[in-house]
Amino acid sequence: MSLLAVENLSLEFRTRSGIVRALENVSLELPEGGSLGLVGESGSGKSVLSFAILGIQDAAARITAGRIRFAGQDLLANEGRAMKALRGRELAMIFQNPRVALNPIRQVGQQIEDVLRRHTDLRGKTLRARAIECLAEVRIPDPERRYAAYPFELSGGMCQRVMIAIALACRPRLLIADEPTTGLDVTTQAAIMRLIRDLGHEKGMATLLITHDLGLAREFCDKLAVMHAGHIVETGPTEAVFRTPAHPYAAQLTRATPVGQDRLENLAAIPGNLPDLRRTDLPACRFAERCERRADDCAIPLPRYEVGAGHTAFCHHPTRLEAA
Amino acid sequence: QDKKAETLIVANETGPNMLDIHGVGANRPSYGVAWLAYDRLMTYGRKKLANGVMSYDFAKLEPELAESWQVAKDGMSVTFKLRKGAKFHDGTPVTAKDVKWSYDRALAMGGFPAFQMKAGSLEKPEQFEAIDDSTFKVTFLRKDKMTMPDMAVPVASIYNSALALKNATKEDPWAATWLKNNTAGGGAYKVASYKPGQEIVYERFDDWKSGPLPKIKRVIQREVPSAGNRRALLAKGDIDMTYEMPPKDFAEMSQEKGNVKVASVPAENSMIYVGMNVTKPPFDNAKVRQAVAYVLPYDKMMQNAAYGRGMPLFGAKKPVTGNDWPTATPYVTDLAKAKALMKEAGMEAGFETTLSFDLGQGTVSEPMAILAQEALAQLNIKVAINKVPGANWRAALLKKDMPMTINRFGGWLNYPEYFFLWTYHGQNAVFNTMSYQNPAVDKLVDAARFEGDKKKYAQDVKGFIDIAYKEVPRIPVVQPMVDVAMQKNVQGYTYWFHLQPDYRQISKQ
Amino acid sequence: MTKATPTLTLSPWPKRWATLRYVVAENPLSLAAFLLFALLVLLALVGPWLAPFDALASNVGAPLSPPSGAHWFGTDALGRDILSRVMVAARLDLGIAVAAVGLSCVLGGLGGACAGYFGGWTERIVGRISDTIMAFPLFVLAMGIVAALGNTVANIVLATAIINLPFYIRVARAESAVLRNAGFVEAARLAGNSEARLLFHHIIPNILPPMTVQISLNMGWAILNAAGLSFIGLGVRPPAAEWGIMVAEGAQYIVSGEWWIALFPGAVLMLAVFCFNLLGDSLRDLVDPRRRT
Amino acid sequence: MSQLIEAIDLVKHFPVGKKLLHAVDGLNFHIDSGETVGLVGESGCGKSTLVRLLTRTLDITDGHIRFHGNGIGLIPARAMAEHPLRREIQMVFQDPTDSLNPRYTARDTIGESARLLTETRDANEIRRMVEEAADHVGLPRELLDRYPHQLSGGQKARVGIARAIVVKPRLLILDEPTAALDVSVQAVILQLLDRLKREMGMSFLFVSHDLNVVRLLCDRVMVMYLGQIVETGKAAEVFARPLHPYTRAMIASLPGGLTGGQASDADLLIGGDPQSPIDPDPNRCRLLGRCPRGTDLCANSAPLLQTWADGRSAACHFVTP
Amino acid sequence: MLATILKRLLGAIPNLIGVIVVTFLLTRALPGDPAAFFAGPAGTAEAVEEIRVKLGLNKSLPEQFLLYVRDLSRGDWGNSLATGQSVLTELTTRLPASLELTLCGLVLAVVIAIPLGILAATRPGSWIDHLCRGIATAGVSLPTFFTGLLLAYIFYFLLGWAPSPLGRLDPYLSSPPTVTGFYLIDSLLVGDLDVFVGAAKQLILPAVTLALFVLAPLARMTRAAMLGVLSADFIRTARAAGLAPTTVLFTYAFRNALLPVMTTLGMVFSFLLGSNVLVEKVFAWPGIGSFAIEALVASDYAPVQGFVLTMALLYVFLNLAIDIAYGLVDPRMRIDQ
Ligand SMILES: Nc1ncnc2c1ncn2[C@@H]1O[C@H](COP(=O)(O)OP(=O)(O)OP(=O)(O)O)[C@@H](O)[C@H]1O
Ligand SMILES: Nc1ncnc2c1ncn2[C@@H]1O[C@H](COP(=O)(O)OP(=O)(O)OP(=O)(O)O)[C@@H](O)[C@H]1O
Ligand SMILES: [Mg+2]
Ligand SMILES: [Mg+2]
Repeated sequence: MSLLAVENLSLEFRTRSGIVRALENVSLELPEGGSLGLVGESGSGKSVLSFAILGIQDAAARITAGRIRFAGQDLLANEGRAMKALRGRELAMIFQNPRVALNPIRQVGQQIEDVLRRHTDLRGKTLRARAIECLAEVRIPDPERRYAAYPFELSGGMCQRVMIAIALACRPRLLIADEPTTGLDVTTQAAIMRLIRDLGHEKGMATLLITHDLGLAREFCDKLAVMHAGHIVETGPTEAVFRTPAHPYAAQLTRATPVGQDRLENLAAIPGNLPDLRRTDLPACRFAERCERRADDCAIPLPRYEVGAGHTAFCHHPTRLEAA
Repeated sequence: QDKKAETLIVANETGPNMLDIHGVGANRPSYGVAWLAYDRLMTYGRKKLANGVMSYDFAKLEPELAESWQVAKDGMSVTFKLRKGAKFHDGTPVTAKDVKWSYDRALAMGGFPAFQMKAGSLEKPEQFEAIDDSTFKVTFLRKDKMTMPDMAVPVASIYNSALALKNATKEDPWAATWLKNNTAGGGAYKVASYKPGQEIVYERFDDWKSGPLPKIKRVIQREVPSAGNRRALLAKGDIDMTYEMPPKDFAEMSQEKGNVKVASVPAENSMIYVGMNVTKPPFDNAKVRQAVAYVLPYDKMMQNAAYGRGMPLFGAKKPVTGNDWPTATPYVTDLAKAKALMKEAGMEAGFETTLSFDLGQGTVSEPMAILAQEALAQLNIKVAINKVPGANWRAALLKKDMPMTINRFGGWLNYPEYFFLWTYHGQNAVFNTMSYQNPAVDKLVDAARFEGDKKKYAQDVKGFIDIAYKEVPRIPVVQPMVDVAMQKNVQGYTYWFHLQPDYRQISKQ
Repeated sequence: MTKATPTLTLSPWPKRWATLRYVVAENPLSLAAFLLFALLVLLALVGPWLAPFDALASNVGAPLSPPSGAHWFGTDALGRDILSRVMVAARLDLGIAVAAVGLSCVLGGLGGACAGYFGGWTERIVGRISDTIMAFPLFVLAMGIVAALGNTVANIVLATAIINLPFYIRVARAESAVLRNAGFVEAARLAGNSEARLLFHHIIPNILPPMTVQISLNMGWAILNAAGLSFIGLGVRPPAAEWGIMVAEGAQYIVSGEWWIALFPGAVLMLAVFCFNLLGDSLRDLVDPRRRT
Repeated sequence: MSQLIEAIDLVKHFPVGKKLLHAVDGLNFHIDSGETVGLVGESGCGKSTLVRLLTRTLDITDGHIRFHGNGIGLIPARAMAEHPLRREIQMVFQDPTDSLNPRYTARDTIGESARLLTETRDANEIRRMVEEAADHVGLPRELLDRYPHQLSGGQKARVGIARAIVVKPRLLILDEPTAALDVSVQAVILQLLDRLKREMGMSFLFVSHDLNVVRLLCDRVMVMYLGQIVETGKAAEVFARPLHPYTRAMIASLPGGLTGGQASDADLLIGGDPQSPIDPDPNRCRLLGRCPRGTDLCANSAPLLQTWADGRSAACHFVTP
Repeated sequence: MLATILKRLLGAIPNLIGVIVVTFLLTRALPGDPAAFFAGPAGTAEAVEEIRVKLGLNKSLPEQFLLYVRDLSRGDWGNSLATGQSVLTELTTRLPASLELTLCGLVLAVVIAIPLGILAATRPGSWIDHLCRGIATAGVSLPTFFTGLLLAYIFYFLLGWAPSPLGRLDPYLSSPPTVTGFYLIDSLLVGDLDVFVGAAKQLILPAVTLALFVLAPLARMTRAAMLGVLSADFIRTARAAGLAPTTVLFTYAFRNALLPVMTTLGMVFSFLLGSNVLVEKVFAWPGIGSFAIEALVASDYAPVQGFVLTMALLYVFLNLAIDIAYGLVDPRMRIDQ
């Protein structure tokens, strides 16, 4: 059984200028201890999805359909009470741009303690000891001293480690990492990613990695989900998706990434922009208007296309068809 | 309850700025301090006016610190016998030495006190002589009818010289600094606490011998600048007494059937007037001045500025007699006459000028100014209105460069020649705001000052009033009222020429 | 990815109309403010012609008459029609506010922009000036200036402008210090812009939006300031109609029951200030991209 | 190829309190005409500072910059705007949104550069130049009258490039031109740059975090670490056989490596944070502490940049060609 | 720490000098003539001239300025013409009254505005938000003197709820012995509850008047700061970590929002000090504000100069206090860094 299962989730934002259909019919599955990469260009709904899983979406957001199950529990039931109980303890999240994602005027140790105090019975000295332990766990040198540091006194990489320490303080079963390394140096990035991976392995923790760096996803995730304009257009084992992308968007995305290319000319660009999600006349396939394989039937609900074992795409005209 | 009956709470726009009336820059409310905390040798008698209000009686001098006095046969000196057992607040007996010291001080401090003394021909220390502890003699310089009355005004207060000298220094032989914030008197009230700009609290001096012991034991006099608030306080019964309100408020309060009553007396020797500076053309032309006098909307000013609180000083039907003062001018609002006069003066085309007034007097002067402005426009005179902040008014007057002013002036000593000396005389004192100079007037005024003969005196007075009203450098408009509003249960209010309240006669029921 | 827009983009008008519509729709108070503003401007333009009576003419026959069919707002102590005076005063009041705010905006904006952009001694001097003004109790400074120079309209404007100066300097300095490091300034420098050109073509146009907010807030303040000066007798000269002076004059009649003398000018004054404040708020929403969704 | 621009012992220090921050610390390099040089390095190592020195918007502390043999290092930054050489060095900025004046239309932006940097004052001529540049960068002419917020990220990037090339500079510096762009448009811009490079014969200095992009676009790379160049060489060679430990660590850190597939040797990775750039010890290797090979030698003498016959150079005690 | 405070204070000296020079020039430009004032109602032109010489007013401006500065440096702030009192004593006896009133107004405003602002920020766009904004803006839209008169009229005259606007204390009560000069504190020190209650009652109306005036900037700033902080990334982190909503709102959001609010607080305080001159006049409050107005209108140099200097000093200390407080809240701003 999977640890996290998102089933046909739809979410919209009510704004003055119209309803933004940010997620539509999104389904995901993540097994215990597994790692899933969620990729897609900016604005495709990756963050919104992860916020919805944690129940920290904007006040303007409404979940209009679907379910989120975590370890068998329905997170959305009882106005998300289940989710509130699990958040921070079983489910944890780290964000992009660690410097601003930490409270700038609170010592990092205290920020960890806040979480521990909320979710555990630890108090006083033991609480502090545990907080320092958390810092040590994420390989922060000299954790006793760093306990009293403020975020601005730490480098970006260090801040990200503190974030991870906060997220992992209560040994969650699922870690959602929303672009955890954007803005960090390649060397730091590698160190952080290895840390996440190693801790994940050690603690049997599942990871949902959100990124638009396909290289990163490819290296760290067993499974991949490609998002476009609030839809998941393709999911499957990482290598399968990379080698044989079926959805034209997934295919173009892999080709747009310089990783592994040896000539600039081979790089592909994806024409056009994400459609305006406020539109009421969005075609069933939201990629249709940018797609070179577009046909009339793209306007009708999408078929689920099984590319291979656990590899699915949602498209009327998957690339694979022709190759076959 | 008793405490309330024996406590009087007064709210005023401003309070005393120092406790020493001789001090440089002492303001009007500080005259009140002198009046209560100090005694004088003599005081004026009291009389009931026709409207039932008590007033001082200018014609009668009564003993205060002096038990009795004797004017010498030749009329050139007076000898006072001091009251036995009279004490200052600190218990020291009052002696003639104190009196001499006080009078010397009034002269020595210069400025206003010295000037006031001089008005009564009290000019030299040699005039004052302490014969023994209880006998004091004043030698006269000349026969001046103002000499005796002048010794009953606040400036002639008697100081505790021993106490004052204890606090004097070499640089400050008259203890001016110390006396600013402390009293050394023996008056009916002691100053219990004094916070400049906030309040002054008086307590009765139970050992006071110079008159009947006052009923009120404690007086709290607070500063409440907002007239509206003071009216509200009075209406709500939170204060017992207030004065210096806009005439409109007094007019209304005197009509109201509440717990408030108003005592009003026309201010003696006092008028509100429009002055024109005769050194500023075209006001150097009497025709123009007369034209202005004929165009002012007197009735409107009376109604809408003074709210009827005062005696009109215009539209006299009868000629000036010289026996009463202030007296009305013959002018009335007559546009045709005014226009004709302007034409005669060759000023048909009109001119531009500025009309200034003291902001502190704004409640009356401002509507007057606006009405005057409107009326003068009929003669093509364009008037700009200039409000001068209260404290600058004196300086502005002193410069004598304002072409047109609205002002009020009152003299303490109730004689017309005293008034004219200040306001029309060629010595060009500050209050001669018109810079008016006329040798004929000067001669008549000087003659009237020392004139013994009643008839001749009246002739002199009529003479200078007639000239002044014909040449009309200042246009009298109204003789203002002195109004005081108080709770109905407050009794015994007396009008004094210095306009300050005298709590000694007041009681609460 | 990075959504690093500078905090103060002013989009050009076509787009701004849309945002304006949005802000107004989102906030009913803003709509009221915009309407009120239009009304005030109209009043300032044509008030003297619309007024039913001569605002300066006394009518001693009907002093202190309460609101009636003839005199909607009643009359004052000299029988002048308060409605007319209130209407006529709009021009003077708005005039004072506009002139004062305009003056301080231009001077403060320029000074602040130079300070923020050039830094160094320019910044020190401008900063000192602004700090020194701020160290004064502002209202008292205004009083002092008017008392010293005389209570003419020009001096009231000058005094109000001076006490407003630090606010503009502050805004302009902060904004241009941010803009100094903005990419487009560096880019413009590479495009051959001299320092002066950079300042006038690239920095100043972009600090205008936050200044607009300040302007709107200060307009209200300027009116209040003039009213305060009137209260202590340093306002415009009589018989000119000005809201503050009418309130100050009317204040003495409140207790005696002639409430209308102070109330109506007071209400209009309050509405005007209210309007400017709300407008400032709305403009802030309009200008601050964070509030745009 | 002739040297277009040359930096000699270039130094830039920023005062930080009483101390000095060595942002650029003695750089020697050159860029030839028509050459594309990539500059990579960690965040804060001084790349942008170097760029600002080269574009002469920042006064240098010490050293020389020669452009075509003319010393331009001493021209004060404030006076550079009027200098005839201004147009020869142009730049494309990292964030296309931030680098466009929100109140200028695309035409204004491009035209301003054309008008101020060329003698041309003729409006028609400028119009022609602007449109030509727009054509060059593939910006549809109908977009020229739009404001930045009405343009997409890719379009804004094109405006930024058009502004730089409208005056036909000889050196174009690009400071992470695609870092703020989405993957979907990044490729187009890269290809556009590649095309411009060939068509216009300009020299490029290409600053980037993304080694993959540098590898694809550049002839030569320079690797910076804490204000100093630690390695240079032909792009292909450097990526194939990095010499300096830092370069090696960087390449090893790349997710998916350079060629795809799994990451390379984990032993090469370095951890920790760089030293402070404030008053660094001149006799100490700046990588010490993070370098897997650090020895006493590194603590006592800073390695110099050595150059070898094949045009490669590196600054490490333990590197031999 | 001490050294930095000292440095900050030294840094304020040029501003103080600026203030002194400007005030000096301004007061000399005032139209009044102290010599004429001293000469009294009967002063002749000669007498005035004599006094002018005595007061040193015939000297050139620079000379007068040097004399003034010399006196200042000796701690002699001159004498008030109008009250004849030493300016320094006047100011020191009156300052507590003003400060007590201003602080009460400020506390009142803070107590109302900050919750209001937080409330509005947690529900942006809701009717509560609009209401808060409406109330706060209405408060700042009335001239303070008018608000004061209106409040006095309604609550004292019509309703009789408030005590009489007669200054700091009911006339029948006597003021507590001066320790701090704050009646509220002094009365408690001697344990006189009657006086405490009396003083508190007198404070209500003027304090409300002041508070109303600064409600808007405070509420507005709180709201904006809270909105800004609530949308910050670290709040999302806190929420994702499952922290209690109250912890998020207060420990995380509010403490961060406090920083801009504190700056506003400083500005508002100095603003209040300046604008309570009118309120003091309305409520017969014996503070330095009403003193300054009288003096200014009277062209009374010394008190005006003394008042402005006091305010400038207060302003300097206020800013220092805010900087220190800022450092306490925000580690990035620690004053010794
Ligand atoms: N509060 C909101 N109100 C309205 N629309 C929103 C809101 N938050 C997000 N959206 C919209 O939802 C869509 C998805 O946004 P999301 O932040 O999830 O994208 P993303 O894939 O995480 O992009 P990025 O890579 O830039 O982080 C976008 O179109 C965005 O405009
Ligand atoms: N104006 C300045 N004053 C002080 N220090 C500065 C200044 N500009 C840059 N620095 C410092 O100089 C060093 C180099 O900065 P620079 O911006 O050149 O780095 P970079 O390599 O471009 O980094 P990134 O990859 O993050 O853009 C940094 O430590 C930076 O903090
Ligand atoms: Mg995102
Ligand atoms: Mg950089």
